[in-house]
Amino acid sequence: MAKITITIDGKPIQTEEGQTILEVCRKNNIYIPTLCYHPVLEPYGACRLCTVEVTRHGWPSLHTACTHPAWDGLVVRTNTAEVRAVRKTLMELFLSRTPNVPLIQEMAAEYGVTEPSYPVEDPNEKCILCGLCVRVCNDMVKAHVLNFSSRGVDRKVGPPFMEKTRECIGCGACTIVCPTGAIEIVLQKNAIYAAKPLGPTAAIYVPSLQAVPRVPVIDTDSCIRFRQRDRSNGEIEDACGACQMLCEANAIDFTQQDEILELNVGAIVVATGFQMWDSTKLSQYSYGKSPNIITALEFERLSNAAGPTGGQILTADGVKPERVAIIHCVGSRDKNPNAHEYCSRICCMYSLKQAHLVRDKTHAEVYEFYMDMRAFGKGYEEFYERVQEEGVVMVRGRGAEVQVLPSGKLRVTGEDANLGKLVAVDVDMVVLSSAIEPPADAQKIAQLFGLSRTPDGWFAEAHPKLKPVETNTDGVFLAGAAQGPKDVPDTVAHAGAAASMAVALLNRGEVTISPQVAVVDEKFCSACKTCLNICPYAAISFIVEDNVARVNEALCKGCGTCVATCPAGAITGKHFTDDQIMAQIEGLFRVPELVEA
Amino acid sequence: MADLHRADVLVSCRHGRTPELVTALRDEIERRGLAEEIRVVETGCSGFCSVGPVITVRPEGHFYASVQPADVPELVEETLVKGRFVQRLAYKEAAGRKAITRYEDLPFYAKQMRIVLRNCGMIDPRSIDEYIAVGGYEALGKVLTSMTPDEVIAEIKKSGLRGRGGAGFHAGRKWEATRRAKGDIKYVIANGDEGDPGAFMDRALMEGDPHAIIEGMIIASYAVGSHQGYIYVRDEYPLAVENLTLAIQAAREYGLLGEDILGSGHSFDIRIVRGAGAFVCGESSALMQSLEGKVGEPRAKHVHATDRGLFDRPSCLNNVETLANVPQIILNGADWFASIGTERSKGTKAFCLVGKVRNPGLIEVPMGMTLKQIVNDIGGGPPKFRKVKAVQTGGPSGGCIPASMLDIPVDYESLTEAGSMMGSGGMIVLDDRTCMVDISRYFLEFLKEESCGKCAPCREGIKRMLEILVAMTNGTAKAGDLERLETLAKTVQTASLCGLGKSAPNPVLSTIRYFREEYEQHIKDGYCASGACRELTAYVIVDEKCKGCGLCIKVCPQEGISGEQKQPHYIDQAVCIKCGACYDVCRLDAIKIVPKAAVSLGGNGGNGHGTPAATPAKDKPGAAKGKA
Amino acid sequence: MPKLKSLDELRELRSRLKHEIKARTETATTITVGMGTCGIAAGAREVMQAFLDELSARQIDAHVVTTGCIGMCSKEPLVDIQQGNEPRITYGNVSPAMVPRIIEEHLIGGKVVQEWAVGRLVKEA
Amino acid sequence: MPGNGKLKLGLYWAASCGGCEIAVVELREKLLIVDQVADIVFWPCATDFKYKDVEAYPDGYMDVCLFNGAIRTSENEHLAHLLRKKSKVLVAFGSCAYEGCIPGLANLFDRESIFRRVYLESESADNPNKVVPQTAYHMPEGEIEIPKFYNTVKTLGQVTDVDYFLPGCPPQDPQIWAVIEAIVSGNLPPKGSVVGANEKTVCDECKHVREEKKIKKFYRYHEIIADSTRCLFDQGIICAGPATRGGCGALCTKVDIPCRGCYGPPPNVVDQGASLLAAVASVVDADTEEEARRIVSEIPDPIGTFYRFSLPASLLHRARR
Amino acid sequence: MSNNGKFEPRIVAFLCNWCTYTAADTAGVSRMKQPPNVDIIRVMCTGRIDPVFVLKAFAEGADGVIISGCHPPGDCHYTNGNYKTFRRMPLVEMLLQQYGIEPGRFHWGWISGAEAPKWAELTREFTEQVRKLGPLNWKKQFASKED
Repeated sequence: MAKITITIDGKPIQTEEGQTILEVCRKNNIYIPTLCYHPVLEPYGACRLCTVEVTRHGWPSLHTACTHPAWDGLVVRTNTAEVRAVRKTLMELFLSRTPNVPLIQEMAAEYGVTEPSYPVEDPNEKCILCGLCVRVCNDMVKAHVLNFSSRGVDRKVGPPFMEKTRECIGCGACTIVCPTGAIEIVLQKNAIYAAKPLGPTAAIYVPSLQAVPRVPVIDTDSCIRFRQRDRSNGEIEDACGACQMLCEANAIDFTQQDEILELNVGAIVVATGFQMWDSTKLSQYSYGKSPNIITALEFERLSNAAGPTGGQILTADGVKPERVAIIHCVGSRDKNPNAHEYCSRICCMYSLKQAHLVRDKTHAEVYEFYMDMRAFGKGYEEFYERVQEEGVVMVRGRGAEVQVLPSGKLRVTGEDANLGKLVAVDVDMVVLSSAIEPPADAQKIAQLFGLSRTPDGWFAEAHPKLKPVETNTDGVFLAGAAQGPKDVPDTVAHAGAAASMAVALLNRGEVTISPQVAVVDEKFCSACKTCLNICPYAAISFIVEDNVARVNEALCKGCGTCVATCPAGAITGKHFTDDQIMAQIEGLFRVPELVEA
Repeated sequence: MADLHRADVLVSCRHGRTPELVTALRDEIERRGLAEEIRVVETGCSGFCSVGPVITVRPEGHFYASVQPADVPELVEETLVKGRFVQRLAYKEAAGRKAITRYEDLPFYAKQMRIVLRNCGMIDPRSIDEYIAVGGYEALGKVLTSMTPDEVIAEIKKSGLRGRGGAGFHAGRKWEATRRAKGDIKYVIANGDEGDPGAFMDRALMEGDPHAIIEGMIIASYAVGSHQGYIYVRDEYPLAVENLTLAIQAAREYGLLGEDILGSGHSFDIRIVRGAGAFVCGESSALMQSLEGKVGEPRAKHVHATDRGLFDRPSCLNNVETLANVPQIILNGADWFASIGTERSKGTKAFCLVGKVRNPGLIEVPMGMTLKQIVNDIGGGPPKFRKVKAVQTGGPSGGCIPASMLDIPVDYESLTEAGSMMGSGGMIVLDDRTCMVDISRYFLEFLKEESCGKCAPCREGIKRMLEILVAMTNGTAKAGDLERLETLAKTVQTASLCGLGKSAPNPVLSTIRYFREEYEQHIKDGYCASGACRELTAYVIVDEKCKGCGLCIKVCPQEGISGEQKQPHYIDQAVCIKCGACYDVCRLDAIKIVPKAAVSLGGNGGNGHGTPAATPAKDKPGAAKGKA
Repeated sequence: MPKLKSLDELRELRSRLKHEIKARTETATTITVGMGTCGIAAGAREVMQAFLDELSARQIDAHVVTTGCIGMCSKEPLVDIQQGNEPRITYGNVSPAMVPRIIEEHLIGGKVVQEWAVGRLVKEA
Repeated sequence: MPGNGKLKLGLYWAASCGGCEIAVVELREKLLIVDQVADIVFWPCATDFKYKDVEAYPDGYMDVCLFNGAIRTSENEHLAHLLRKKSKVLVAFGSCAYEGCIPGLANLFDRESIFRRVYLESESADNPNKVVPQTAYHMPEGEIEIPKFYNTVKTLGQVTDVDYFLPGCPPQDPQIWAVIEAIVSGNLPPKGSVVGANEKTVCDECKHVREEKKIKKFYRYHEIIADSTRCLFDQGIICAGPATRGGCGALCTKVDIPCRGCYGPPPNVVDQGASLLAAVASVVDADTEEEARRIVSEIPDPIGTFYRFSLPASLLHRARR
Repeated sequence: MSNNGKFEPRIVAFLCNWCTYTAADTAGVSRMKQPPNVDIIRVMCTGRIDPVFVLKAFAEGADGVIISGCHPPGDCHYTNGNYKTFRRMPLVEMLLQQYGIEPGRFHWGWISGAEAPKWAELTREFTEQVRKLGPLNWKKQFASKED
């Protein structure tokens, strides 16, 4: 690209050819007001706000920066009196058209225009006909739903004949680009945001600040390119692509596919973690009946600085709660078949933390319903003391019920063991410290790695005390909450152990295999091949030259199934031989008669 | 036509009754058995609108005006049979009362120089033979056989031909740019949109001499290297479309269009595309959008159409009148063309001289002629008792030139300097009965409808300017409105994207520039001197002057005037609809236009003592009582 | 109408076509036939027709114009011939038979047929 | 007659079909050689020796005694003991003596139900007085005694100790000849072992090609036309070959008939029926218990199928009484 | 083998080392109430249990036999050892029935390492069941010389 020099506001700027004046200004953060410009959309030149004075060969004239190319030798002045006068009048026109749009009021104020200077036809008109929505819908999303209709002053934006159309895929792109908020998305079933209220706000997002690697991912369910490709079964191939356009490192590749990697590994660390128990399973907490009854995980998302509310703790209607109740052991330490009998171990401490957060961020009254405060870790008890001093009301009794009152308030009733009587409090928000349980697909994982599970559903460690990270299958280790509820310090320790065990296994060089392996007595094997597909580890293979079957000792795990199967009795195990077992049976019945009582 | 006709009767006017007249003539000739000798030819419009339908008999040259079907028997008998001139149907010069019998002597045409309109009214536009007979396609033949494209371009550049659409861009330079632009597919486009209200010269040209445009386009296509041409005709011109279509078919049959024209190896074809009634599509980039089937919205200006125009390919767009000049330039040479007109505006320009002028019509005058000459010598000056107040040129994008400046020559530079512009050629003569504020309101009303609505200054700005002007015309304007109007107009002019927006304020700005006091009068005094703004106006009778002749009673549509013979009459304000008929007819200057506020309802409004500001005296040559 | 292949074919066509609209084009010679009622009665129409046929046969461009009665009823039908700014010669008692000779000698030859000429009108300067 | 240096050979026919006697005759001209090397000193079926002759012989008189047939009655048992005493080498000749063979299938029933079926319920029985055989009966002429009909058929090995077992129903003549040669030459394998048969199973000699055994459905022999190139077991026909000692030259599978297991279990197998059952069941292609149960339930008469020749020698010897 | 007159059945149980043997171990460690009638023989996998062991057990004098291992379809430490079991045992059931041994004397099933109580329950239940059936005493049939 050829280099050009263009002087803007007296400053000569070296840049590549092929850009517009506005692009050059934006790159060198020279402020030019715009309304109908968006970096990913074709410049349209409708609002004329970006008018600047352009001098070429000595002839100054006004042009719109968004459309006018930056040619070599141009002299541009972005803030002359004439330019300001034009913008002032334009803002008067816009303000008279859309008097109550905050953005327009703000921009108008910049030029000293505070009141509409012409008679206002429709005070709540919001659309300034900038055409951003039309262009994003047609050029980017390629849904071709929105366009201009009628001409001149009757010009308006809308779907064909201003009627609902099924073509609209509810992607919300128009609501995002609309500068004045004239388009709202009415949440219907096909609107992607209906499904994920607390979900990511855009189709491409960084999963979390701690994600490894910390790079954005594309949610193909809500990304327009994939939705359009599927919806039109391939006809519309390259809709949108805005992210690709703006990525300077052009690191975005839409052709990447999910790959199934098949790895031959020496050791496996199962760290499949936990999932939240479904709080709707105990109806008395009426989870799901009010947006203000949330689980602790949802509270964590709420108080997360990168979360939808930027870390502010707000009720569903966006105000700070005055009273918050936190209920411990929801679904834990409960014999109800829908709940778990075990203690989820980590809830007490995070509940205290959340109580502290509520107090700290909203100064609301906090009522914590608990049975026992299990502050077992280092510094935990001291934290518990501090939280109490901060004025969190501790009600020693499990929260029995949460009712949603007609007013929207939530009434939490429970028994206060210290006072010995029932208590109830009306709060604005209830946080349920719900139980944690093995993930839904735990059974599939167990089968995959030959893991067995303890009665409470967590994966069974080889030995609760002596081998907490190993499993019955050599080379498969357990790390973290997959083996049982753990908080962060315990998990880190447990995972460290698992990792070191795995590495140790890998570095051992040779591995001692178990002595219990089967062996074929080739004198008796008559190649009947009955045993061939019996072995789960395909340790027996047929040697064509010798016309006999042979066991590969490295693969054989010594289960003995082939020994029982061989009709000729040609396969014997080195242990648990037939003779040994026959002898045991005979031995059982050789015991002399029990001595008469 | 095997046999030879002795005489041709040219009916050269698109008047409503023309078809009826033509059939009557043909029947009569048939009946008189003269069909072999006499031929009736329907030609294009010859431009003399005020006395239409007109008939010229060739070779004698007899010129008859306002011929009605009923006159046909007498005409055939006297002229066609006996060869005598029918005095009754002669054109009478208003002033001199002397009948002018021969076409050549008509003053209307005397001062004109008809190059583009040369054939209009002379040949049958539907017959390619007649066009060829009068020298048609000779220029094309000369170009294809003896000139290289560059020579053609050089000739056009030397001729100084500039765009007749209004902007006046040098045609030669545009052809050269298109020729040099990269791309093997190029287009030649003829702009026949002519959206200006009051402009019809392109229509007359397309209806009257379609082949001239076609020949011009073929020459242009040879020059720029294009094989495909479009004529964009305004939807409201069905006859133009019809004649152009017939002309194109005939040209194709004669091998003058299509493959290997005249064996020269150059091929070019033309398609006609009808507009959809949008004035904005007269602007080149919006026109190309419309040609591409899209909504007529102008595109960014810095992209030159000669590089990336129609379908993003080099396109050379010229007004139909510009193209019609090309054959003549080629035939008569660039020097001949350059000798006509002024130092920087060469050749002639067709104008639609309309409004308050005796002989409105379609004229073609050399550049440089003064407005006064056009209005008085050709137009016959303002009607009786009227005085020219201003001349509006360029239609809605043009401006008004006050009577005091009528001596300026008509060319691109001087008109633009005067705050107006050449425009497509509309020339509206305004008299003292026209209110400048109302004229601006009229044009802005039109532009508000015609704005494509894409860019804010034009869409919103024009609407707001109109609101202010309407307020002025109905007396609700406030102080400072004029200044607000000016700043608003300035912004619309500078910030708008296309020609429509940029030129929309011209009518307002030029009227303010020359008639500021009229605006102030409207705002401060709520008084419209010309009486056009009805909400501000009241008509009262000046008792002393009124002789009670009763003329005004006869003309008043509302019967709102009463009074005895010879006694001062009286206007009932409640009933008066302010039409001004009485004012126009009163010889004695006894009726005065006064601000409505000054007249209390009921009563004669204090016998007409209006507020100051002398009512415009009518230009009356004495009080001689003329017979009706 | 077959396609025109070259400029010459166009020019050839033009010359043919020019003839057909000759009424509207300038020509030097004008033949005026007196068509008053008496003229018509005396056979002026046939004479004019003869003139028209003769002119088209010989491809001569000349205007044939009718006029009212000039007054010399005895000499009807009267035919005036005006060539350029030559004096206007009037022939009397013209009959269709005489037409070829008049055209031959007067129009083409440029010599007035004295025996039939009845008047000469010199145009004032 | 003894003392001419020739071997003294005795044959006895206990509870069997007599096929083994004929098998000896199958030696054809080789009988002459036998005659040269040995003298028949006891062969009730072919010669007229009487019990009292044998009782008269001194103990160990006979060099070899080929005892075929299972122990069904007290007489059989008596002879078994007698011949044991009288012969140096007692050979359980043929499947009946070695493992009970077809007569052994009677162990599914006991004496009482057998007599009832044979003498009373049998369709052709005409026994109005419901007379069943009695071991003793008074006749005017005196006391008649017939041998006692045991409830359970025993193998020879189960009543006395047997020196060698020669399996087969009947043993094939080359195998018989091989034994006789061995006896003549004296190099006999250690006492108690099985002679005249291979160490490997029938599959070793069978020509059918064996691939992968994955059986979706069991077929009885007559239900499908087996592919004569592929192993019958692979095609779902139960063949006892893999669990039966080879040596017969896979006579049956040569003509596409599945092996019935007459040569008895291979050396390492204690209970031939159980071993065959284990193999057959293990290769059933079923991933759920229901599917497995559905497939195996198509096998009628498990004991008849798996213990056709070896019920008395099986661990449980007989069905429960 | 009867003490104080009541018939005490002798039951042999073949247990897979990973699941039911662990359950039995846990039951023991947890001091769960179990009858002494069941003698356990440990094998690495139920796939190792050859039908001949069942016959051997009965032949030697067992009144009842139990076989128990990991739950199919996926608990088996060796992936599908238990598959072979549920293929063989239906056939063994048919065989035992033909031998005249009541089905009540032979139980095969699945008990995972986590189901110690279930094992204890099985031993109590099965012992009573076999007690009701009375002694099998297979060898008795061959005791008398005569028959």
